[in-house]
Amino acid sequence: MTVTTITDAQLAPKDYASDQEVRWCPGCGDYAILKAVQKACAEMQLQRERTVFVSGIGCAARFPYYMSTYGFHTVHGRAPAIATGIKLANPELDVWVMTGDGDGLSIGGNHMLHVLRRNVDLNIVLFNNEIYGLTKGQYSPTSRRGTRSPSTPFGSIENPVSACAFALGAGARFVARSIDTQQAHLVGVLKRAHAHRGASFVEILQNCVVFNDGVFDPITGKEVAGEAQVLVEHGKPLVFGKTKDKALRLKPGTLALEVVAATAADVLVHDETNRPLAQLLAALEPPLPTAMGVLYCNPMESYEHDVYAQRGAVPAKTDLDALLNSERTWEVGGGE
Amino acid sequence: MTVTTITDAQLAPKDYASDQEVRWCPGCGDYAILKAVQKACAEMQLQRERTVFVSGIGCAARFPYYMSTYGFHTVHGRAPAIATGIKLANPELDVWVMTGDGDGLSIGGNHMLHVLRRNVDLNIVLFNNEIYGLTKGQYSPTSRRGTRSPSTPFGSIENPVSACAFALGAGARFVARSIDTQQAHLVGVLKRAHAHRGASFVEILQNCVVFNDGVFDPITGKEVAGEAQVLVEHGKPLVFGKTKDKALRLKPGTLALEVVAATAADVLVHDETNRPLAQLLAALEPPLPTAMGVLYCNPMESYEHDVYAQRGAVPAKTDLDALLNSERTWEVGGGE
Amino acid sequence: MATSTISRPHRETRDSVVIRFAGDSGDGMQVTGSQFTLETALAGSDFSTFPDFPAEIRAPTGTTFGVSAFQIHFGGTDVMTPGDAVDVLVAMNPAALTVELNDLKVGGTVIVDTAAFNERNLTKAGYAKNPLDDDSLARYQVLKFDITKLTADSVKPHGLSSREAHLCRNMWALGLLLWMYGYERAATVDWLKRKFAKKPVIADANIAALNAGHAFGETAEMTEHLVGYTVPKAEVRPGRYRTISGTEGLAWGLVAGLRAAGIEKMVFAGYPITPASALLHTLASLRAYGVVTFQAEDEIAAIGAALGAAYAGSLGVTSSSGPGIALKTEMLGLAIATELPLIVIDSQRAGPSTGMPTKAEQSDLFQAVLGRNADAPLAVLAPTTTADCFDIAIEAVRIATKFMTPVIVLSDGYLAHAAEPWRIPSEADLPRFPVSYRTDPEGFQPFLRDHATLARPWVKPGTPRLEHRIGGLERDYDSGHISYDPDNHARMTKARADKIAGIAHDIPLQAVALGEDHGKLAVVGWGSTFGAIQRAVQIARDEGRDVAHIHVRYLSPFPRNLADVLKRYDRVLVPEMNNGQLVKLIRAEYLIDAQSLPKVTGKPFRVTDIAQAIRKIV
Amino acid sequence: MATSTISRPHRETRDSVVIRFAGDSGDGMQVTGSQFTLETALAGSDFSTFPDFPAEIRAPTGTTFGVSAFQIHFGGTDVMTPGDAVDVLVAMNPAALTVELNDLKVGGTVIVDTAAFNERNLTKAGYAKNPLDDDSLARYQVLKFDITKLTADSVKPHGLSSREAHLCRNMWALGLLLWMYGYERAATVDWLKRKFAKKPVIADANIAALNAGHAFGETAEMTEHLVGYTVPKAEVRPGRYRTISGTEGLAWGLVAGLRAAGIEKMVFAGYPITPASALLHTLASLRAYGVVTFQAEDEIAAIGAALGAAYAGSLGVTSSSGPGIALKTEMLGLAIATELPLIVIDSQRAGPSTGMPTKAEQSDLFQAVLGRNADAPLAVLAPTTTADCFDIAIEAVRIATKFMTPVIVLSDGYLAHAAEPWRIPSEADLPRFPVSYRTDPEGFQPFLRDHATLARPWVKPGTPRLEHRIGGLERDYDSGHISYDPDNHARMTKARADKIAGIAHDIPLQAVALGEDHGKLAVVGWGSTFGAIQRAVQIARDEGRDVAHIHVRYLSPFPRNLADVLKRYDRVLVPEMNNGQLVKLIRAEYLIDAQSLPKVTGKPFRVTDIAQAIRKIV
Ligand SMILES: Cc1ncc(C[n+]2csc(CCOP(=O)(O)OP(=O)(O)O)c2C)c(N)n1
Ligand SMILES: Cc1ncc(C[n+]2csc(CCOP(=O)(O)OP(=O)(O)O)c2C)c(N)n1
Ligand code: SF4
Ligand code: SF4
Ligand SMILES: [Mg+2]
Ligand SMILES: [Mg+2]
Repeated sequence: MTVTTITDAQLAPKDYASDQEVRWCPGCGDYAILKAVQKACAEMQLQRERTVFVSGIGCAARFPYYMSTYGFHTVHGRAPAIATGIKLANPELDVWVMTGDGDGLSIGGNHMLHVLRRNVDLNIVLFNNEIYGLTKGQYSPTSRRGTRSPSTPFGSIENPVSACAFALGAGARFVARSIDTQQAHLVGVLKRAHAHRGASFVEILQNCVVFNDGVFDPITGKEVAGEAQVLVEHGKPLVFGKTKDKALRLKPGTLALEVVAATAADVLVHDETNRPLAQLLAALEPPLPTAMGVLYCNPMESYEHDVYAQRGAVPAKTDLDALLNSERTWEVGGGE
Repeated sequence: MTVTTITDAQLAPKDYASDQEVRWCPGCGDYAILKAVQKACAEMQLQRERTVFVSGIGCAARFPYYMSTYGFHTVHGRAPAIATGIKLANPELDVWVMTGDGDGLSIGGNHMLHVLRRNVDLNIVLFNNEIYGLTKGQYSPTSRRGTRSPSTPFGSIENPVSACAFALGAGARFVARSIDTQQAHLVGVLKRAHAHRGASFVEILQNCVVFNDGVFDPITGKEVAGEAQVLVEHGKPLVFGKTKDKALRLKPGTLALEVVAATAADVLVHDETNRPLAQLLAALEPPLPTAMGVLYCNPMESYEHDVYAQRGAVPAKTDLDALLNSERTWEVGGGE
Repeated sequence: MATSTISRPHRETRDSVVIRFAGDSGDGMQVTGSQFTLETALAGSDFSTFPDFPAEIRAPTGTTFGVSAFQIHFGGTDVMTPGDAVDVLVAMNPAALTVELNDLKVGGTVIVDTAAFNERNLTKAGYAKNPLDDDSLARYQVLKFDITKLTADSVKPHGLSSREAHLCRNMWALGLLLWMYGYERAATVDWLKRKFAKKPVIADANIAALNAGHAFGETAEMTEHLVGYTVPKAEVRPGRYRTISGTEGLAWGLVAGLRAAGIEKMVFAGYPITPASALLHTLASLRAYGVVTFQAEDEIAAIGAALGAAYAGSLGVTSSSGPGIALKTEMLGLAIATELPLIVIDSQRAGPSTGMPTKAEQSDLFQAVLGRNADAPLAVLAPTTTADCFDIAIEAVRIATKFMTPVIVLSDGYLAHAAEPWRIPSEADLPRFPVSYRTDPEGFQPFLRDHATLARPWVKPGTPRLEHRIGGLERDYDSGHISYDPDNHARMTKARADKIAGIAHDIPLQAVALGEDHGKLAVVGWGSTFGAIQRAVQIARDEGRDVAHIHVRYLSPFPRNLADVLKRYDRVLVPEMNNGQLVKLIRAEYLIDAQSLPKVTGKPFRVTDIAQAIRKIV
Repeated sequence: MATSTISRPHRETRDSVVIRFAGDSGDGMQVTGSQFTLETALAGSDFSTFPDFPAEIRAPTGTTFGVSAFQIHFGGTDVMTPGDAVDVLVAMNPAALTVELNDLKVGGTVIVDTAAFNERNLTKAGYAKNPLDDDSLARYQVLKFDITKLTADSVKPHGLSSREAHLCRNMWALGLLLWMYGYERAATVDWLKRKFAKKPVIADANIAALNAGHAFGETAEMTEHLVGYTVPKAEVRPGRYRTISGTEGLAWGLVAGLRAAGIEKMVFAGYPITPASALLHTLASLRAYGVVTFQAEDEIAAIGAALGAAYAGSLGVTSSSGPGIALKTEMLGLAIATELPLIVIDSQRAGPSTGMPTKAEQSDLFQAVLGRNADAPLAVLAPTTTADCFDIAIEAVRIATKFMTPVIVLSDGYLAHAAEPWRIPSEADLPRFPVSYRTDPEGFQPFLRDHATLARPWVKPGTPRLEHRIGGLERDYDSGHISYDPDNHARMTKARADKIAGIAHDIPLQAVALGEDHGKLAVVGWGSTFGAIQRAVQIARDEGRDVAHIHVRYLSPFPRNLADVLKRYDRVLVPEMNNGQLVKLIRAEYLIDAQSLPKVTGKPFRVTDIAQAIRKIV
């Protein structure tokens, strides 16, 4: 087993890597995500012994094995429940949930709903490659209609769920989106997620080179990215385009976003505390630009904080005898 | 077993009642819902033999036993999955899912998400009494913060999920809300839900007289109802108030609803095909009026319709031998 | 008051008596029963009680499915179950009479409130004509009193509404029954004062009714049927006693185990389900004792949270009933694979599927011992009485933490609600088995096994330099890393099996609960059937039959001497509240031709069921 | 071409041979193996194949965990398994050599592509120095060819890129091996033409490589090791044959069963999981045969949808592997309670928990037979070979619909991927067992049982005047309404048990697969171990040992004569790919001191494992 020696020196990204050989397919987007997480950990100087990566099952869920922190590779879809238990046992721990679109939104959708609703202080990172990678390429709940896969040889006919829209509907208080290949942006988003108390939900568009290669190219491709993405920042106007010449505004008197010149008067300024706006941004899809960054961030006390706050009220009792003798008791003397 | 005799005569509400004694607590809101459903059935003259009520477990889920149609009382939280199977087997059947806030949103949240996303043609009726009735009163995922219950003697500290917001986030294409005691309104909503092809999601605020009595009084109480509810109707202005003197409008330049005089110029007109508007309406809570009626209705082909449309492409094969002899075969003559 | 009871020389003596209080859900039969129980206890009698709530939440008044009953068996000796047949039935309305009459002994006493036998109630109960007017009750001693009126009169001075007055009927009945068995009322008077502290008038009225009922027995010119009895004190070990239900036993036992293990916190994660919810409710108010309760979104999340808590170094506990336990199956596999301590409490109920949720059964034994994918052994224990629930819970914590394994505790719907007197232990006398978390990085790997127990180390995340990864994929025996090596899998499979088998060396040898350690017949039981079997074997032995009682508390692994013990008898009979499960496990283990005595009615065994079966054999 | 092979008198004869093609995931070993298999079959030899994919989706090239292999055992007689030990190993790179060498017989032949044994590949494979240069392979016949160059030369005329040329190496190797065993190439040539119809150049290049490999064997001046062999034809029943995998067997069998039962539609609901997904994939393209496939959000939804479909009158089928089957436990209880026909196919894999997903095990037997809450009996079947998967699937449909019960079919990761020749039945010869849905309202109640089978009627919603309600709450035996009656529950529990037990009268008596119907030792197996046991027993019998092979296809209920059959042998040995499960069920049922021969390595039994165990006993 790795025995990582702690030095007073700063920890570098590589110090967050375990001694295990990484076993993703060559070229898989997961490598970039691993790199970004390790970079973010280093930039935040997370203590390895206080950090726990919890995952379900899937390619994405192999993640914990590659970190030099504590890690728990659990069962398919249930990581949020297990992570909740970890936080209830020890709120001091820094707990991350690494999941996939199948793990987190198919079999694990219910736990995702409730962990977000309860606002447990977890950093939830969903690797969305719009496919079931580990089981060799079946379509997932985020796959586009028409996706041909071993289980849909004639093309899927299901309407995909939008990870961010679902999270907002579930009551999430931090919802962000980024891309495996955009390291700087991704690292920034991960740090924001970590800084947020309560459940942070981060969707990462991740390329599965083997079973769904290039599915995000229309959004992430170097040449199109500028036009196809709007990078949202709190307090900044929603401008985009290679030359930042375009912007979004609220179509007057409606609830729809439309594209205008960046110079327009009523360009919408991003307010990450505005849930309806976040919902509009989450729903943006081509031909409109896809929204990247922190769509929504509106903190409140976390679930486990309130659990312990409520407990705090009660003084800890040390006397078991008092408990056992509570209510009516009676003495029996020696038998007659 | 009931053998209901079919007459050419019109079916009356009572013809949709089974011979089983109804076993809800005296005064339970479920009685009113049963009455409304039977009334709606009669007004639509549903064929009993073609109608199936499917439920999970809970007080609400006892519903099928009281109908003279086909009924399947299944296991806790899974009714949407079972109903999906029924529709896949026989799309001709008229299938209703009767569920509770625990059955449908706690243990059953994942199936609810996916049945809505897939848009299976079901009429889903969620009895929301904000409590677990059948198990004697524990708080549920829709219970308000602070709810004292056997499992939260010091008050719940969880953020409730909004049934309609969740459904919209899941991609539902028909979302409505009504109240057990407002018969006329409820019957109307149920008929709209039935008319909608694809998954229709109806939340009914239902009073549990034993474990959560009066929790909706601030919204449903006779004297306050007028001010506390806005009854939305497609194409009609969003007016409310005892004397219909108030209305909702979009706070200029924002994404928030605000109350103005019904006479105001820019009173918002309800457009049930507008998802962002539906999300705003679903999120309305006191002091603003609670939205009742069809919040969102935007039909598209149902899941099972597409399944069969896609199958239609393939001509049915009758020859099993052709299948078994497909691909490479070889003949073995008599042994040498 | 005490004097009054002694002043009646002609009281007959009864070794033990069975009373059932039955009435409408609104008639307060449960409190009546509990108060009678308390007075019984204070008088030094032994007792065993069982409540019978209606299946419906709140049925319409007067209906048969709205009947609520409370049965108490009390006396000086032989009180081991709530009793097979009822000596005295208190029926507050016609519905109660129809529903409960079957269980009344021929010649038994039935006390009715004549006022309640009116037209409306009779029809609701399905009586064509009033059974009090014809000879349909001829086989019983019927005591007809207008309890409604007698109560009303007694509370008149306090100026209650007739509705309020009506609610005092149960106290009048209680007073009468307390008189019949020569018990005190003091504790009940206290209780009423405390309960209605804010409404002294109501308190006084109830006390008045209580006293009136008692005085009625004392003074009313006697029908020959209204006789007073005395019940001898029980010979019990001196000490401080209280009433304990199985649910309380488990809750307090878990807390005691938590402290015995020196673990800071218990995370109890559950999802409501009958009859398991009661445990969640009880623990929810024990926060001050290090308990964190979590109502999860479903049973899978519940066991997941409990397992996460165990991973984090807390005591992880989850609880449910059959259908919910079934949902936990996959996660149990992960607990077995990752070898984390986890306690799963199953309050068994009648199935399959939803079955009869309010009825008890012992039919999850197969599921507990064998019901998982792959070779997935774990420990299974079953409490024998409500008091034993306390000890079993402690033992479950000990085994789970010492052997780093999930432990399933098989309780049931009967134990959950039954109650008995319990000699309160003092914490000082309880076992201690402090856990030691691994902190030393030297030579650490997460699956390094203790030579004696084969347990792996328990590490709290947060411990520096012990960072490691575990999961459900097979792990290398020596390094703990993921391994697909064929021989390693065989080795690990064997290690998991040997670890559980090894527990047999850490638990008591199987003892004989009653009778010789050899002979013609051994009646072998497990779980809540203890009292019924014990009593039946006692009766058979008194009849001179060569029979012994063996009760198995450890179902996986079995005590290491169980084979030897069983082989010393010619025949083995296994009564179970299922279709024959322990009997199969015994046959498979030991090739002993054990015979099954199944009972699958959703009701506990009656002593006579078992006694009859014994008589057929020896 | 045929001539060339016959023209060599000096070819030695081999009864049967085991070849393993091994290389990088990208080297096309699977197609190479399948094509060799096809030519083998066309030449009239018997065969048994097993692919061994890497656990990783796509490992880096040249790594040991990226090695993909395909094993074929072919010959005239005794081909019942893919073979214990390898006669000829084709290793396309160093990684393949290290990984696979262990299984090569001492003195066996290894054919390597010398060009692939370069610095980079050697280090990736963990070789300090090139094993071709030292004597580390001394115990084997090593044939070193620069296959890369020989292939390149052969395809040069077609002007391929060197990368494209490299991809033809497998065809060159195939050509050589086909020559070695005197097989044709025609079918492969056809296949290549069809496969690359759109890229004729590639097709021609591959054909050229194939021929070059063949010609190399034919003409190359011989090293004494490169010898040609002939393998006799197998004595098989005349008829039309094809290759069948267990997955195909199950898929086609389900379709055949659907038609035999005259049911209009099959709703197959699954959730992907290794190794069960293949069945979902295969059925997904059989829509034209009345199959509707549904990929659910999880395993619970999958069985829920299948059960809903069964309720609606279709054939409901779901499939998964251990962990997913565990999740279906609760819903199975509902299927049992509501007595609906449902088929659950479990492709068992190594556990507990995630375990070793790509490795086979037979360890879900306990879960299938006993792993549910409450008394919840159902039928359990297990196919013995890939061909038997077809018959078992049909039998599962028959039992499920005739007895209105869920049926669990226990396949495993080995059967799923293995392949054998199969004599194609014609639909006319298949059984017929049309179901009849209830339509007559006269005297209908949903739990009215057929006197013979105890099955309840199957009603399609949509049928006028049969509207009714069913569910998981206990139902009255006579009316079908909800019932909490104690005696009714006992009666229903017994009825459910009797119904399943009764199936024993509707299935074939247990036969002896090989040997006398009595004697010293019976080797009793179930499921995919058939071939290995059969062959081992055959060997032992050839050695004059008194041993027989009994293979149990019906695991719940057991065939009604199983006890009698087993009791006719002095000893019973039960080899299982688990830690001892069938052996326990047999002991519990029949009190026979059966002994366990467990194998829990995630790999199928080798014939010698079993033969050795037999020799130890007789
Ligand atoms: C209970 C259970 N069901 C199914 C599986 C099989 N399985 C493993 S991973 C997976 C889905 C993986 O998809 P995703 O979560 O998107 O992760 P990815 O591999 O794409 O990163 C499935 C179905 C399992 N391991 N356990
Ligand atoms: C698997 C399983 N878990 C738990 C239960 C217990 N249970 C029955 S109904 C119910 C919740 C009921 O609440 P809701 O769905 O809101 O229905 P209501 O009774 O309030 O109408 C629970 C937890 C069960 N029957 N099955
Ligand atoms: S299958 Fe796809 S997601 Fe999985 S490791 Fe390979 S490339 Fe990545
Ligand atoms: S418990 Fe509540 S919800 Fe259930 S029947 Fe009674 S009143 Fe209705
Ligand atoms: Mg994915
Ligand atoms: Mg509710």
